[in-house]
Amino acid sequence: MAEFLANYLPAWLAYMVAGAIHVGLIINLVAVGALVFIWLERKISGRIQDRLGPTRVGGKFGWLQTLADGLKLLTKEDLVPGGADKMLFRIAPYVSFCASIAAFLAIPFAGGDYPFIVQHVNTGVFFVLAVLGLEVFGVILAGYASASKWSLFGAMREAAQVVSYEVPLGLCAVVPVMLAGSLDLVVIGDVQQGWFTNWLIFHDPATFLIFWVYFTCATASVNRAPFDLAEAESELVAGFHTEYSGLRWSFFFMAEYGSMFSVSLLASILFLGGWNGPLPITEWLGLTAANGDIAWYIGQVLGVINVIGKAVAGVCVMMWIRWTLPRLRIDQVMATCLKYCTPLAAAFFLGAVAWQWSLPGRTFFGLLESPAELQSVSEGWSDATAAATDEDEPEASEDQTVSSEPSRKVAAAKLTGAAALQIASTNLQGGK
Amino acid sequence: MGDGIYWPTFFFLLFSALACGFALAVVFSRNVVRMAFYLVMSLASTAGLFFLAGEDFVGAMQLMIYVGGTLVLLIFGVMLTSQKQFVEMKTPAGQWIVGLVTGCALVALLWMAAFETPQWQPISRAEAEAVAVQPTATPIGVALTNGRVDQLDQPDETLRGGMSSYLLPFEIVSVHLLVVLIGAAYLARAKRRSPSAAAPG
Amino acid sequence: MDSSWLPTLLALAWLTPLASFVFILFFGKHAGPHGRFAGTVATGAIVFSCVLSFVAMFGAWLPNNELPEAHHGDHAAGGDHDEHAEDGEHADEADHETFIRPAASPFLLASSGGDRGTISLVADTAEGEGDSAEHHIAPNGKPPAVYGVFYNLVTFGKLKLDISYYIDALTVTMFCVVTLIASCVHFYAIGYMHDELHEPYTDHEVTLTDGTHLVRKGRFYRFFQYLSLFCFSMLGIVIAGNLAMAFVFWELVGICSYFLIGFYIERHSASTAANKAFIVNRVGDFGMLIGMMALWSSLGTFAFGDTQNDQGEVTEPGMFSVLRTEENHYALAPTESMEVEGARVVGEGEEGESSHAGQWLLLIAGVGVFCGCVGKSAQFPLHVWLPDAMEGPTPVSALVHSATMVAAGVYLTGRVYPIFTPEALLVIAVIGCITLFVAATIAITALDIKRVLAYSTVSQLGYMMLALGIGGWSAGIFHLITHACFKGLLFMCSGSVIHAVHTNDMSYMGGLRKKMPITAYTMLVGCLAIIGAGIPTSMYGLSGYYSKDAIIEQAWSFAGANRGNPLLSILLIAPVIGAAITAFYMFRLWYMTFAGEPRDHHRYDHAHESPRVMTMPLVVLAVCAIAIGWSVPGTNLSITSLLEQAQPVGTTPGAEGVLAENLVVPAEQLSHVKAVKIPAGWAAFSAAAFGVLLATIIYLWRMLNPAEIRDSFKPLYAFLWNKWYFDELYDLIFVKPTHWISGLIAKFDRGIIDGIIHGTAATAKAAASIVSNVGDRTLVDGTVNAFANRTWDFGLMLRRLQTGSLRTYVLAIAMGTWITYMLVSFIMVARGTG
Amino acid sequence: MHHFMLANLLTEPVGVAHYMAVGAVLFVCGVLCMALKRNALGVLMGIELVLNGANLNFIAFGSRFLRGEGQGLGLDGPLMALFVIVLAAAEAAVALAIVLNFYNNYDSVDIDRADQLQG
Repeated sequence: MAEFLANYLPAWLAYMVAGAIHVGLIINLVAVGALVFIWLERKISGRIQDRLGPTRVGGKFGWLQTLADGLKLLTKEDLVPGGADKMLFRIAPYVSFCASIAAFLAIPFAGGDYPFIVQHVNTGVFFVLAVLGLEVFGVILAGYASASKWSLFGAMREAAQVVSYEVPLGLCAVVPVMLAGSLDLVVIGDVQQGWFTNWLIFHDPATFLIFWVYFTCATASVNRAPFDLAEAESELVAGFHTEYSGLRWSFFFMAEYGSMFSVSLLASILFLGGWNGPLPITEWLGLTAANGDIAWYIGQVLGVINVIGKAVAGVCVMMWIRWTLPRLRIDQVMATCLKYCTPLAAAFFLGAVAWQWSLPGRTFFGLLESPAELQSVSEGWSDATAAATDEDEPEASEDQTVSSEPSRKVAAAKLTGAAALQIASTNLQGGK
Repeated sequence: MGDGIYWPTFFFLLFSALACGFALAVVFSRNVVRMAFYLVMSLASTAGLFFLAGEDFVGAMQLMIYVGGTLVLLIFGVMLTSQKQFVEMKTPAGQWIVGLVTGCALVALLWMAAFETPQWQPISRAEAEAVAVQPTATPIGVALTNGRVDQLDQPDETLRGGMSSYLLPFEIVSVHLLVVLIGAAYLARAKRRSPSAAAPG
Repeated sequence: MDSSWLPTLLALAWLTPLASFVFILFFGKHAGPHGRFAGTVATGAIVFSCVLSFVAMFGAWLPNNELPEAHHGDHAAGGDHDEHAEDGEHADEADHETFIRPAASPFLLASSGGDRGTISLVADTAEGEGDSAEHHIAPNGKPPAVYGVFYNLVTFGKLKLDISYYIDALTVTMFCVVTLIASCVHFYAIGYMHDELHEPYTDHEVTLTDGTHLVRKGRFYRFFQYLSLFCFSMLGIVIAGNLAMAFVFWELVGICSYFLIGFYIERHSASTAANKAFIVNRVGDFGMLIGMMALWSSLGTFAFGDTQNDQGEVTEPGMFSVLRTEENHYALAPTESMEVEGARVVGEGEEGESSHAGQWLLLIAGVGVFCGCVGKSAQFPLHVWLPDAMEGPTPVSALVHSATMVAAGVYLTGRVYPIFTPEALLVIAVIGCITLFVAATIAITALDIKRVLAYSTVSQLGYMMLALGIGGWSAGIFHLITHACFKGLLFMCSGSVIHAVHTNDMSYMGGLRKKMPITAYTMLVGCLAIIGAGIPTSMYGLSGYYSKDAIIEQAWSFAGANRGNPLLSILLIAPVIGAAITAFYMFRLWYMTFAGEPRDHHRYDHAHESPRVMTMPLVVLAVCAIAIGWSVPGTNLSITSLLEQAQPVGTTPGAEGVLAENLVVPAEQLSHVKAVKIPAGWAAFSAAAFGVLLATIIYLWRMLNPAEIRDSFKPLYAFLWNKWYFDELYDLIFVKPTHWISGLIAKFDRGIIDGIIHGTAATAKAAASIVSNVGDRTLVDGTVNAFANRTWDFGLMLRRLQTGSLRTYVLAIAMGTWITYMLVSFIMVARGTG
Repeated sequence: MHHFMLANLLTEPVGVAHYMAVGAVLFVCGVLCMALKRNALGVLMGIELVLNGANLNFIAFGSRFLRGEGQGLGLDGPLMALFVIVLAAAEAAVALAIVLNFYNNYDSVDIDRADQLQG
């Protein structure tokens, strides 16, 4: 976008305008998303508990209820406890909120050669996970700075929980990375083009199973019930945000819903095909770059709808779980992570590797041929295998060093195989 | 474009100012929790510098591991120093003066060394803009397991074999980590009093 | 089993005692209570060796080496002469013509000569007894022998030191005899040394300064350890294939005898006897070394046999082949190198004509080697150690004096026989003659039962040497073998007696025949054997009869051959008189011990027959002493035929002296003719009978009182009682002057040299005390202490730097880094490099 | 000093030297933390800062943006930085264990009380 704007504006201004537009969009997304999700949660919890939920404000569905709440929170007094560490107390909500929002910087909403993304980070998965991990920081600071034992307990629980759940979460996220041969979320999303059979969740049994492990860990890492130990209202009043009120309090909530949304987005990109629908409708309709910019744009927007829809579905599932399952004890939470999720994630990771090794180039539980993008990764795998077992040097792949050709992701995907191939053959020929 | 603001430099200044400022805040803060907070900020800014230098992977790694590690530090700080008398431990003023003088001297020395070396001067703007963005995770991953993609066109044949990979250091570091984890758990484990020491009855 | 097995079998028989020795060395002390099983191990080892030796003899040697069909060294053959007297000369000649050398065997060194197989001996048997110039006996070739190298120890240029073997009939026979006697001795020793199993053992013959007897631990196992080593060493000499190896084992035998004679090391007499034996042997060995040097420097080899390659060609000829070449009809002739070397040593033959330098060198070599044999076989003048060696336990005496140590000397003389010139042989004969007479006379007066036997041994060894010296090779070796049996028997009997009465002195014995009959009668057999009892001129007799008569016959033949030199007839007279004396003192011994009335009733009452483990060997050896000289009925297998087969190369025809021109050493065959045999046989018989009769008159019938005889020949008795004053003579000649010179030197040492040294020391001490007080204590110590104190103070100062505070250290590191950088850059700027 | 490189900032790229300057500040701040903080945790934070300063240098040397294509350390820079990060984590674990033990023994995290090794 900055490049586009630079045609009409001075460079510095173009960058600033582009940045402002992006940030505005993201904040809107998170803030509006939070509003929607709070409303949604109220409605869903109401339905689950056999009641209506909010109905008064904003018509029949009460869809303005959250907005009204927001206005109420804005007007509330900003209280700081007397014994608190005032600076940290004030900063803490922003830390959480910034971390939550920053994760959206690297999340693409539509793929292709010109993906819809704020900043294309080629280690996207990693970046998102790392930044999401920062959110806990604000929680802990809040818990400490509040000078309240409820808050401190909540913060401690949060810290222990999040640090532990980072491990299986990372392990789960590595599986799609391994299959796509890239840490780039755009690449990961694009390799799942075509029918829903190409979604990585359906790639093999291990990925199918590890998706559920991922979802569990994601739920835990964003402090959603049944893992909401940090704010367990029956034990700790309200946990880390006991002493907060007004806008600061609402920042925490926006961060939480933002995080929910981002992990769900991540799940949809990593496992559920991202912006690719269950059926290749955009191709059928010809909404590709080949048919002009307008068609391409419509296709991309369809993709955005797709990915957001999947993420919302994921959020809804989280809500469903929250209102269905009772809260775990803290030791049960830790046991779930350390005794079950981590070993399961490791085992499924190994399973996925073994499956890919034995059936390269196959998808949908090995029943179908992989799409072209996945195929190239598989070629890398099989080339490496061949180089390791066979001394015959296949055709030299020097031209495949990274170049500026448009399909960079393919090149990147192939890089693993090419480099491995060349180096392996070098080593095999006596380490010249 | 042209001779306008070169944005990477702008962000470099921003992030380095943040990193240095928070680092100084760490030095001058007396509260251990605040120190930890400033430290995280400083480290995060450093991660930003890493991103600017084109090393996305290391930057993300920095965020992830340091945040995790510092988080634990923070928890310890809170737990161990929650009693008031330990929160603030004053250092004598004389030591402060000596330390600051030494620190300034050292900084001056290091800056001098850095800026006086011709090889470390900046390249021209055109040259910098010509550098292509490359993925960083894959080469590092390959280098850790298989070989060096950045050395594929190494002209010296004899050197190519030696540039095979960082697999062995990687393994050593892995084992080292495991050992450290076990050792730390052993060191920090709760000491149970032996039953014989318990009061009779 | 073909003869390629011989080296293996004999090497095994040879090494088994070594294994036993090593085992006992390491584990003997703990083998059973007080090391009891050490005896079992050692005995088992030697019995195994014995079995192997007999297997080698009957399984490997005899089937591959045909014995001569008939021969002349045997009294059975002599009997044949009588029986076939009617057939006259024809039979005799036929007898000679059928003397066939052993058949060729591909494995034998001596297999190459084609003519040797059919050599017939043509002897002038009619009147040829005295006329040596007329005999036409063809020389014999190399005896069948196996030579080879087990292991090359080291090679210094031409000098090769090998562990090699030279196996002929003599070797195999000696193996059998040595191991057989040694087996008997081992069994016997198990019984005899039983006291040593008592823990602690009280040695009643050693009195400590506080009046008590020595109490020590039993050394049963150690005794058998030495015995095993002894057997190993002796067998090593026998199997040795070169002179150097023989010398090594020669010395090993010496050291073993030292250990065994000094077994009761706490007894003064035993330790001095051991020292004496060792030192006297060294004297002889010195001569032997000279002989070896002479041989090696001139011949360049020590090997007895020829080294062959795979094709059977001789690559390196041995000592014997070099000296007695086939072209020379196996006559002894010095080589050219020997002439050259001899000229260098003797200093003769510069002109080149009529040079006898080689002969002189050969004489030196022969006499030198014989010197070693003199020492080992206790010949005059080195015989003095042997009677003292009686201090060792009796089984040791039996072993040393019968089959091993003293036999080694005779064996070696016999082994290197081909290198002896007639002059050297004359030396041997004279030495032997003196020895046999001197020792026999001393034995008359001895009262110690073992000493009598010891002098008898010396005397008999003199007989052997005499026989070898006068050309009776098979007679001498034959006597060695028969003597081994009956002397072993006699010693063991005496040991049995001593075991019973706990004394060596015959004047405390008497009448023991009733108490210990087995000992008495086996000893009687031994006595009869040693005096050569037999029916004269017949083929019936005990073993000694054959061997001793053969010696006397040869002496007779020798005297006849050298009629021109009447002095040499002493070599005939002395053995005949010696035979009479032998008979006298042997029966004196027997009568004093076993016959008559007991002289000491206390000892007599306690006397008892020895246990079976001691008497069984006696019986076995008694059987041997009777029958060892017989040939196996129905075959021609006998010791003599074996020895005939091993007759050294070129020695059958006799020889004439070169340096002493009228010296003739007659062929041995010539002594078997009737003209020599009959008078010699009768002379020997009558001498022996006279001796026995005299002993019987004096000691059995008591017709003459020994004390009266003693008084009437008092000077002679004293002379004999003091052993011809040999020890005193040596004391006067060697010991006294040595002491006198040593005393002088000691005085010089104490008076002058010590004075100088003490003076120097005192001066140095005075100077040192000055240096010590002034220089050392004040200056040096002061400086050092000052340094130490400053270091200490500096350390205290530095101590303050170590605050133990982490933060200070960090600060110091930072400052240090900065200062270092500054210093370095300052220096670089100052140098103009920065 | 050839020319002061802050002169044309904002229009020209930065070089390795600038990164090293920042790294130097971080490093010295870490050293000062170690030297001046009596709280053991403060010392640990100082160590983290020191390591981070070093890491910054590694990254700078390895970066293609700062020294041009094929000029820097290449992959060695980020790899070293990674190893440093990992080892720093390990070091933090052990150091925290030590601090915990220290706290158990002294009821304090004041490292000035750990001076038994003084001379």
